[in-house]
Amino acid sequence: MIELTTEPIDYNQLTESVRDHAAGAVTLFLGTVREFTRGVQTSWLEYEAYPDMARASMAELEAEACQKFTVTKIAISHRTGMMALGEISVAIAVSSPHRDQAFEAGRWLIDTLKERVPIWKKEHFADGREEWQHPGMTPQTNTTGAKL
Amino acid sequence: MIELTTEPIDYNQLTESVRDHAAGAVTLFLGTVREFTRGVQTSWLEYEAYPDMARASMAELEAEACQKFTVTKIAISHRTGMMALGEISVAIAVSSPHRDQAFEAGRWLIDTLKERVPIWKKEHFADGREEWQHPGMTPQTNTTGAKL
Amino acid sequence: MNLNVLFFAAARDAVGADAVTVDVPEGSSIGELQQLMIQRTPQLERWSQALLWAVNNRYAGCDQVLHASDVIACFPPVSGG
Amino acid sequence: MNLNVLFFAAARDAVGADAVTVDVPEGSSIGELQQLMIQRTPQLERWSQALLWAVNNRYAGCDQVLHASDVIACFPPVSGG
Repeated sequence: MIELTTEPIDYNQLTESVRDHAAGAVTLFLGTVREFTRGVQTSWLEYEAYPDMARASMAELEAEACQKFTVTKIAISHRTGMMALGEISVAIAVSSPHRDQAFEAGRWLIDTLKERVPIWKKEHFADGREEWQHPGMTPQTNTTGAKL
Repeated sequence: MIELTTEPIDYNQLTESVRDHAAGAVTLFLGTVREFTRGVQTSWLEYEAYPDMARASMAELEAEACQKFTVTKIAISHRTGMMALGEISVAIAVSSPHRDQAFEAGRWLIDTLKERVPIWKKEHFADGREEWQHPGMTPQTNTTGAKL
Repeated sequence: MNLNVLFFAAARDAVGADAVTVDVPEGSSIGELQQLMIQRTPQLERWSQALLWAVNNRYAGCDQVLHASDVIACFPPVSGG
Repeated sequence: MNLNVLFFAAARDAVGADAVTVDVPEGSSIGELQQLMIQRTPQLERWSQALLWAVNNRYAGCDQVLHASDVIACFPPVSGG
């Protein structure tokens, strides 16, 4: 199950959707809005997606994980829009006959989602600054590119 | 939070109990009753605990995980009694600033719980047999010890 | 041929539009389109090493040849999750 | 001294009781208690290599010396989770 939504993520429903008599293990991962990153205080986050490609890309991740790992069911939901501290931006549920594969697949899915799925996070800091997050581009670079 | 219960586990409440503004990641692990193990069909499971020691032992795991890993909050619930296929026998929720530690701590907690916490599982098979599960003692040994 | 190019996140902010239409010669590649876009929008220069391109919802390399019907998107490194 | 010993899971099935009281000399160890229990309940012999012991809610080794007030438990390898 793949979902891209502007509503709060119902991780309970997501988890229920992967439960299965064939599975002895379920893992759920939640990404939540953290208040402090390297000592800098965040007020809220904004996530933007390229919706069509994000959905296609998440569906590819699901298919690829089913090839790489022994999993029973997978469900992925990513939220976009503004999120307050503590809110859930992403949820990934995996069921598997055995726990090793449920953990490995869950870990691989969130790692690979963060590398591939076209979604971007903008930090709104407590000091009023706002900044798109772009892995591999240092905050230094981000700041000097102020015309952006 | 440590819980040993005969009631169905409310993993939603468990997960909510570890959510925190300091955390960017939450992992939840559920152990569920699987229908087939090495081709043998299970009808239902029975879990028995040594309750006082099981609670003390789970509290020790929680404390030890807080030393070994960078975690924000931990919650562990284990159910005892009879469980039908698909039901949840154990749930472990961990929050952490970063996902790496949330996954590592969750994995360590379930692995170590299975090694240390005095709880035993009895399989009730579809063919009518029943059998205590004891890691390290082969099913062969279990079966020949029929006077037990 | 006319191509419609979608922009996201900081790349959209740089271009100042969600999408632009550009006229490129038949048989142009992503690499050539990127050069053209940077000429038109010098603020994109800063992203030149990092800009990602997608064609029809899949990542595309510099030498992918474009067609008029392609859905093309341009964006900075992703940071979802 | 009299010790009360709790049994769980297959060990309880072997002994046929949740708990038994045994009379052991002062200063007896877990190892000595186990020998005595196996004499009384030969079905426990089968578990002799695998039996686990706990004293006051913590795992105890063979040479741990016992006191009359100790809460003692005996059980097979655990299989929760």
